[in-house]
Amino acid sequence: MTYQIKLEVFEGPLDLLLHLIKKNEVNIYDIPISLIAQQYLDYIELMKDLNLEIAGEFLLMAATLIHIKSKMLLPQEETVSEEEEGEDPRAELVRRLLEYQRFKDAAEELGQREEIWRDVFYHPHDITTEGEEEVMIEVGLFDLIDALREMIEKIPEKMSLEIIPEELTLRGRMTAVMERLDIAGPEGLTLWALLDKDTTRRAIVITFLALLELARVRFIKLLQVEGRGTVRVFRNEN
Amino acid sequence: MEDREIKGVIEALLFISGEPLSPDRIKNVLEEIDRGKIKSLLWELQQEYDMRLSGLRIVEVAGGFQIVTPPEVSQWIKKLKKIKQSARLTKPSLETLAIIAYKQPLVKAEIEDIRGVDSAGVIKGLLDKRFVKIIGRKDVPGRPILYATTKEFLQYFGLKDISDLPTLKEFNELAEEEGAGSLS
Amino acid sequence: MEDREIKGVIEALLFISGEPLSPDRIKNVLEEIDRGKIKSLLWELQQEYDMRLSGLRIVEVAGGFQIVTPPEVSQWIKKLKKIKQSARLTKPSLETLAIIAYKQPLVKAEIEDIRGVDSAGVIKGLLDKRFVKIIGRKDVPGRPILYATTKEFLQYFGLKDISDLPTLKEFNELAEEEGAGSLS
Repeated sequence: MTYQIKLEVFEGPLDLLLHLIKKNEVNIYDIPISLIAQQYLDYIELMKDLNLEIAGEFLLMAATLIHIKSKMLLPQEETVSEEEEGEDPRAELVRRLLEYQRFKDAAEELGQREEIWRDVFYHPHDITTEGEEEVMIEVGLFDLIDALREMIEKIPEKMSLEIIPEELTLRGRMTAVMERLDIAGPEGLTLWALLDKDTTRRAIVITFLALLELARVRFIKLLQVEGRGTVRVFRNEN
Repeated sequence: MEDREIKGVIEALLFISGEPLSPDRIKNVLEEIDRGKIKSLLWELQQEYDMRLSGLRIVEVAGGFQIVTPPEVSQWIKKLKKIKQSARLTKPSLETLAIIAYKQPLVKAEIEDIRGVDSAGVIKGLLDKRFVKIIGRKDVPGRPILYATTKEFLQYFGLKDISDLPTLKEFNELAEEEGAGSLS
Repeated sequence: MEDREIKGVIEALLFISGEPLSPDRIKNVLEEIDRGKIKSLLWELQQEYDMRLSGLRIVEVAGGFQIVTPPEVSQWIKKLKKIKQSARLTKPSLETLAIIAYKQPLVKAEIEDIRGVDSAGVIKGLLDKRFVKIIGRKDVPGRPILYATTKEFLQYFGLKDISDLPTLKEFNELAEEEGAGSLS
C-alpha cells in the first residue's frame, strides 16, 4: 500500500505511534502490528535519509515493535506456554499508549486554560508605597540551588576577603548606573545588562552594592517582571 | 467593626497584595473576625465586583482570592504596558506538567516512563519557570528527587487548588471515544 | 464602545499601572476616545468608588489618577506586610543560606570568602529568622563560631532532612540534558 509520511516532529516514539494509529484509523485495542511497525520503521528511515539525529528511544521502540510482530506470528500454542494464558503481546504497548494519551488530553486541557488565563492580569508584585519591599523575593528550594550555582559559575576564581574602598568606588558606580539608566529611558535596563561590563567579582559586587544603595534611597526601582522574569532596573520618576 | 468596614479592609488587602490571599492569611491580619465570616465577605465582594460590571474581577485561584483584570480588557493593558504576549508553553512542557500535576509527587523516571522520552531538559525548564518544585527524595535506592507543582502553576492556569484539575479520563472512556471494543 | 465599557478599561488600567496615570497617558491607549470624555469618566469612577464605601479610593495626584487605599485601612496593610515579609528572603540571605546549607558546618570567614562581601548582617538576619543556628566553635586560632542550618530551614523548603537537598551534580545533569532526547 502507498502512504505518505509527512515529516512532523514527534516528541517520542509513543507520540509517533499514536499519530500512526490515528492516521490509519485503526483500533488501538487491536493494532495491526505489521502495518504500524512498517510505517514506524519507514519514518525512522526517512529521518536517517534526512540526516536527522534519531534518539535512542525511537530505536528501542522499533526493536519492541519487531519483537511483538514476531511473537504474533508464532503459533498460538507456543506462546501459551511462555505467557500467562497467552496474553496478547501487544497488551503492554497498548497500556502505555493509552496512559500517554490520557496525559496528552490533560495537557491539551491545560493548554486551553493557559489560553484564557494568560490574558488575565494581576500585580506580579505588591502595590507598595514604601519602596524597599521591591527587592524582596519569595523563594523556593530551586532558588537556593540556583543562587549557589550562579555564584559558583560567575565567579570561579577564589577570592580572599578584601575591604572595598567604598565611598569613592561605590559613589562612582552609583553615578555610572544613573547615567546608563538616563540613556536607557523609561524601559529601564536588565540587571544583567548593567552588570555585563563588570568582569571581576569585585566590580560585580560594587555594582550590586550601588544598585542596592540606589534602591534604598529610591533613585531606582528594581522589579522582577511576572514572578520570575529577569530583574529590570528603572529610574524612579520622581 | 461593621461588615461594610471589614469588607473594605479585605478589599484593600486584596488590592495591595501581589498574590492570592487565602482566608487564613486574611484572618492572620483581622484576628478578631472569624474565618467563616471572612470567607462569606470575600464571596460577597466577588459578587459585587461582578455585578457592577467593572474592569476588575475577584477570582479564587491558587488557594486564595485575588483581584485581576478580565480577559476582555487584556488588549488595552498590553498596550499600556507595552507587553508583548508571552510565549505559550510548548507541548512537551504541557505534557510533563500534566503528568506531574496528576501524579505528584513523583520522580523523573516516572515521567519518562509515561512520555517515553528523556525529560530532564523539560523538567529543568519547568523548574526555571517555577511551575514545578523539588520537594524531597523518594525512599528507594538512589534516592531520586521528587517533583511537585507549585502555587505559580495553579495561578498560571487559574486553578483554585490541585483538586480543581479536571479528572483524568479513564481508559474505558477513551475507548468509547475511539469507538473501539474491549481489550482481548 | 459604551461608557460603561470604557470606564471598565480605565479602571483596569489604573489598577494594573500601580502609579498615577494621566488622562493623556490613558488617551494614548484608548486612542479613539477624546480626552475630555476620559477625564469625565475618571471623575465618575472616582465618585463611584467614594459612594460604594469601598476599601479603595481614586485620587488625583502628580498630574494623574491612581487607585489607593484610604488611611483608615493602613494599619491592616502594615500588618499584612509584616506577615508577608517574615516569610520572605532577600537575595543576599538566599545566597548565604545556600552556602551554609551545602557547606555546613562552617564559619563566617568561609561564607565571606565565597560571597566576597561582609556577611555579618545577613547571618544575623538568618539567625533571627531561625534558618541558621550556632552549633559550636571551630578548633582553630580565634575559635570562630560555626554555623549550620536548622529544622525551620528544612521546613521552609519542604525537606525532610539535609540530605534531601539536591546535589549540584544532580542539578547540573538536568541542565545539561536540556534539549537532548527530542528530535531536532
